[in-house]
Amino acid sequence: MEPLKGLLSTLWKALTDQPDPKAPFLESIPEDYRSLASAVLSVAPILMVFPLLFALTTVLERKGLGRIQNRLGPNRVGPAGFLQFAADGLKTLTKEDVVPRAADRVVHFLAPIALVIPVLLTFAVLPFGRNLAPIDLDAGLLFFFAVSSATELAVFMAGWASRNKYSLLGALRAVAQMVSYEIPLVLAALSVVMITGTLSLSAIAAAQSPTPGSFLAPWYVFTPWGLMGFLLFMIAACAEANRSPFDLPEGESEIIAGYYLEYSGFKFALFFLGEYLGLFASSGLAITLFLGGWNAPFAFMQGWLPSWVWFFAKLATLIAVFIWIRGTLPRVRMDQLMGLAWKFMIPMTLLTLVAAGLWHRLPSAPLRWVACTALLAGAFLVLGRVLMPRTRHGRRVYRYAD
Amino acid sequence: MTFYLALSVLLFCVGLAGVLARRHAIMALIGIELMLNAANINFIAFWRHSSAADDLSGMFWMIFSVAIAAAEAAVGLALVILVFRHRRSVRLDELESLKG
Amino acid sequence: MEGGFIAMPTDVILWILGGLILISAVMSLALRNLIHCALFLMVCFLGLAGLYLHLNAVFSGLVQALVYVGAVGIILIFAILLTEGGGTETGSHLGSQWRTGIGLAVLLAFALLGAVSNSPQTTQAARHTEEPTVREIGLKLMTDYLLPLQTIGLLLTAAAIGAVVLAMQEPKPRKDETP
Amino acid sequence: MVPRVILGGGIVKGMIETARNFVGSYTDASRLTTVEYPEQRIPLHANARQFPFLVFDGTDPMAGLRCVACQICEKECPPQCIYIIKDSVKKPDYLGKMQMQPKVFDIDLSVCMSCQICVEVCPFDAIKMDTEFELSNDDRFAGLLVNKHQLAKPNSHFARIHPAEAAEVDGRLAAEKAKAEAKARADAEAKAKAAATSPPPAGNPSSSPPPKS
Repeated sequence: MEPLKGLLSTLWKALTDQPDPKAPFLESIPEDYRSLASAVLSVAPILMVFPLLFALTTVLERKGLGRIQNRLGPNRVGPAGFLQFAADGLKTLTKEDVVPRAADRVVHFLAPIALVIPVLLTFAVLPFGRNLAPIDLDAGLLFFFAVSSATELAVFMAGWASRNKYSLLGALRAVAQMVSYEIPLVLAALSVVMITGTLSLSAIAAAQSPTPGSFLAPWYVFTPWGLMGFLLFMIAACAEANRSPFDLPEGESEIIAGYYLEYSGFKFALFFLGEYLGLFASSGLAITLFLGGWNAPFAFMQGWLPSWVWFFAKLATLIAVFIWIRGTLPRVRMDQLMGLAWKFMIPMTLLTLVAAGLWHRLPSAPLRWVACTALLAGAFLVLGRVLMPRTRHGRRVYRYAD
Repeated sequence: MTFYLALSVLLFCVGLAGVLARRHAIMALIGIELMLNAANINFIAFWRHSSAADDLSGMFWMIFSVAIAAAEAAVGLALVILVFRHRRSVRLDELESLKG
Repeated sequence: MEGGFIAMPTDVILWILGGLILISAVMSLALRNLIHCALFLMVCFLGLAGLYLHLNAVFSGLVQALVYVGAVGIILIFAILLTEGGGTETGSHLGSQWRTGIGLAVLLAFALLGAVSNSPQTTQAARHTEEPTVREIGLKLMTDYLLPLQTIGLLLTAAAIGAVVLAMQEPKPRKDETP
Repeated sequence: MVPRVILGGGIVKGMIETARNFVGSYTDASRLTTVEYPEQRIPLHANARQFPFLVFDGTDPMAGLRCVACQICEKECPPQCIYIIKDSVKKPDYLGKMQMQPKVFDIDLSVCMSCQICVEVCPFDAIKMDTEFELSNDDRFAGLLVNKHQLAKPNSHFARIHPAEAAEVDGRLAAEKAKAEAKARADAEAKAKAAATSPPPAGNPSSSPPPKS
């Protein structure tokens, strides 16, 4: 009875932003099991909340894409189609697991696991609420990037072990894309690190808390370098998660499904899960770095809702934006993808770093606003000009047909 | 401390054996990476057991060594690819001519 | 990080990590399939990262994971695929003098192990049981170690450019230049 | 709006367009281009065609079958999915003439390519194309071989799915029948007249003119 009471108290404390929410439950159980229980308390909510969010996202994404294309979207299973994810889950669970005869069985089996585990680990350092960071690591940001870099290896394992040329091509594309976009991703995040002077994600989120008396919260997205960094970070995160318009590792038209072509049943579901969880983790990191983490947008709203509600509201918004982008943009070509990463994203992120440095050094508010805005807008215009002629199409002329 | 040093020695010798025994150039590079990592274990172990209180030099040596290993891997693998392009082979014992 | 989540004795974790590192290192050099070798090398690097984390060198462990698994491993795999096609090597995968090589390595191992077991250094107790904060590391890196840091930066830039130049496709002779 | 010179201007334009679609699909039902299929159906085109069926007149499918087992369709069918065996028993057609009838008339659904050539070549308007498109079956051998009992459908069905064509065919057949009846009547009348004017008809051998030897 005592542990249950402690658990309820822990839950209540976690949901109402009180400090050290784990304490009541940990005090109610024997000393020897406390570290284990603490770990379970950190991991279990992540394992419950994010797969559920994934399930809901798949349904909402399909409904949203349908609406964008003037269709209704899924509407058969459950009320308004919202139980579609349960049907999909049951289907993937009960499907036959086919492994190609030529495949490298062990690596083929390990690849989906090697994808999902690092992605789940990245959630360990994200602060979901005021006192809700599973591990408050001093080098949290570094941990995030170190762990997420392991997913590239999993993608390669999947593509190579399938012994299918389309899988291998998809895997090589995916790895090249992820390596290329990891640089702007890290550089965009670095600008925030430069300003806050810490790698701890909790400290970064706390640094964006509104000061009493001010109106707007000091989110970094409200500064010129922060806005540019946020946009670049989101583009890079989109490419890291292999989402449209950067989903050419799985381009159906030329390589069928990319690296998970030879996966079926539950392993395919794991890949799908890993991809979406990666998207959530990147979005969560973007929220923490640029969108003020669990802080309310305006100072007077700060106490209105528990902090985690703000976090998940922002997360839902970002996911909606990703779905919106997916419904809008066509897939880019491989050369366009690489050109964007190396010719545009990396110079822009480096300039964002310079702008963040200027922002930090320049004393007066109007001066640094003007200087940073001028620098970034000018760079954007110039780089855009340099890139644009490639994408400018003239009137199409048909020489032989009428 | 003995544990780390022994681990480092064994790792170094595994890497050395790989460099000396394998025919493939990339495997030789893998062996060299292992030897570098054996050195890194030593850096960290000695840092942890060093007497100065705020001395972080072991850690810095390790970080610099990682950076150098990354540079070495990049250049070394580029060389391997270049050799493969010229000779269609990366067997170390088949690369015996000094002329390109 | 201290002692892991489960109250397991530190020694057991160390032995597990050490075994993992050594076995995967041996496997990464003994297997015939180059991709398997590279994957085992990644396991070895991850084991080393775990070891560093266990030794309270969190920053080093994360750098190890980021650089080795995220960067070196990927280049290695690309290089393997660009050269041998990632398949199993044909013919013997061992060089002609492999016995000599392995014998030398074993001899060296014995010599070094003997030296280690007789060393007076090893009796020192661990002093740095607290992990240094990233802030400390950064400050030191930017003050005392500024010159090495910049040298490393220069080296990395040179290596990156050099690798690109080396691996760049040679320009095909233009049509009007061919005789 | 956003000038094209700025990188990303086209993306913003596209995003606005899709947002308009998204909102519009909730507010304006006429934007929705699809229907909820099993419950709602879009009426088929008049010349839609899926799979042939055999037309019969009257109420008894087998008795009213127009097919005379001439096997033209069997010969003309490009993928050769029609299989006909003639029956030894004849039956009267719509004109009352005795005609052959098929003992077996099978069409292999899995082979048929909906080309409508059987319909074009049939001189008796006996085979027509159906618009039924839910043809899936859980038995891939027997279930896909359709026999004449399954193929036989009343003329009213034909009139319902292809009204214009059915009216034309019905009109033609009715005209033929009327012509045939008129001819029969005329023949009968002529015969009757001949019978009236000439000596009593056959049946009375004694009164017939003596055969020439």
